[in-house]
Amino acid sequence: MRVSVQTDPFDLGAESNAFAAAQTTAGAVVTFTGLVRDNGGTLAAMEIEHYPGMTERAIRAIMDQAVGRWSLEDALVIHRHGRLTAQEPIMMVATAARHRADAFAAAEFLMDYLKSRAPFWKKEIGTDGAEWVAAKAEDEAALTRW
Amino acid sequence: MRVSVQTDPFDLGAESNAFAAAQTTAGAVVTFTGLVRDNGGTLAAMEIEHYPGMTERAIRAIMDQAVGRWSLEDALVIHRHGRLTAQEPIMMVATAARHRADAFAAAEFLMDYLKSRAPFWKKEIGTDGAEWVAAKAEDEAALTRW
Amino acid sequence: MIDVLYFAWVRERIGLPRERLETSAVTVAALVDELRAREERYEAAFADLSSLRVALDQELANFDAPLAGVREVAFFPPMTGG
Amino acid sequence: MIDVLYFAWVRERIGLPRERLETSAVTVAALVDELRAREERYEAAFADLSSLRVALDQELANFDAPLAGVREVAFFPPMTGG
Repeated sequence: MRVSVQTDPFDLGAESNAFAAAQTTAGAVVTFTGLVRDNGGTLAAMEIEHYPGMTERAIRAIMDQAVGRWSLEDALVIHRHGRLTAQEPIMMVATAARHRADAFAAAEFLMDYLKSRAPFWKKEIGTDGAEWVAAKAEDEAALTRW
Repeated sequence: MRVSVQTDPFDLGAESNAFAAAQTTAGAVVTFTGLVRDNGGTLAAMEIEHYPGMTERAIRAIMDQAVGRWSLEDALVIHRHGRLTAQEPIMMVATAARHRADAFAAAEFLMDYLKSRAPFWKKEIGTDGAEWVAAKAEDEAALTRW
Repeated sequence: MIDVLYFAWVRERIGLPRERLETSAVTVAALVDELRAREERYEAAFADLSSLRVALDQELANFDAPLAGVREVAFFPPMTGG
Repeated sequence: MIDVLYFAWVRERIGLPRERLETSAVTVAALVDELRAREERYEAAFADLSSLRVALDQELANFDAPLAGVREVAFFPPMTGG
């Protein structure tokens, strides 16, 4: 189970292939990739700040929870920080399980927790000013289903 | 929205990258990949039969349903037939949406329907004989949640 | 004339992937009865309808569906794709 | 002595990413009260505690948590990762 918190871009395809190729007992691989979304063409860049000491341990704690709840063969989290531009991949999650229900549920769980419990903060740099992205009530609410 | 029913292997990484790169308005990309699972090392090969005239139209009908139910920017289904060996990718689904909940739900829906409503049949060629894979009651039951 | 297709173990039991038939059956169920009456291998393939599915002109259908206007009937076990 | 870290708009409002403080506060809430009393920029950052989160030694905590033994306190808005 690999966690990478990095400024460099990652190659979704290469990561997906390496993750799938490493599996020997899994029948199902799910990936989620978050892309920088440009709402209406006004985004110049997105800046992602994080809490270096805490980030990786918070992500590992979330992964440990997922492993405890579902029958997983493997999991991967890559999350970038720093400056990104529109449509760049921000982060990805991959899960591998014998059966698809576990792989899907664990990937959704990881995403819901990464959204609201891993110490990252997004700032949208627009053509007319910068603004911190506000946490959404629905993201906090999403945690209650687990 | 692309559907490909093919005997050739596909490159999960290349397909994932091309799918993600084609998105201009999506913030979330989900992929599911099914791998040939070898239960206990007795699998020599898996043979997948399909119904050539019906397969692609059945998959397109399932995709149309997904597009009607969720806010999707794009979707992709690749499904192989013919002879495969252990841990080879059988098929993949990709979905792109503005928000992750739509991308996840549509990918799970596509998988549930592909499992039980697209005309493919799997035969496991074991070291001691061949057997058609039986449909699981839980796969049929999975459809009732949608 | 109607094309009848068989897949997976239905194909294996009957011993051929497709055939062209003359039939006066008005429903799928009636066609199944005609087939079962032909030979033992058909009887073996159609012994348990609950383990079979049918498609009419490449759309899933029920066994009580009418055959009027249908050109292609396919019989197969429940699908196991994905 | 305790390390106090600020992230995102909390950092921007206070104008620095971290500082080292002498405090006699026994809870996070008491530390926040000390900080708010210092200067207007702290008052601005801590005006609405419901829009803030706190971590003690890199684990999420509550504002009524004790500070005994804690070496690092971090204040930040709700996370927006993923």
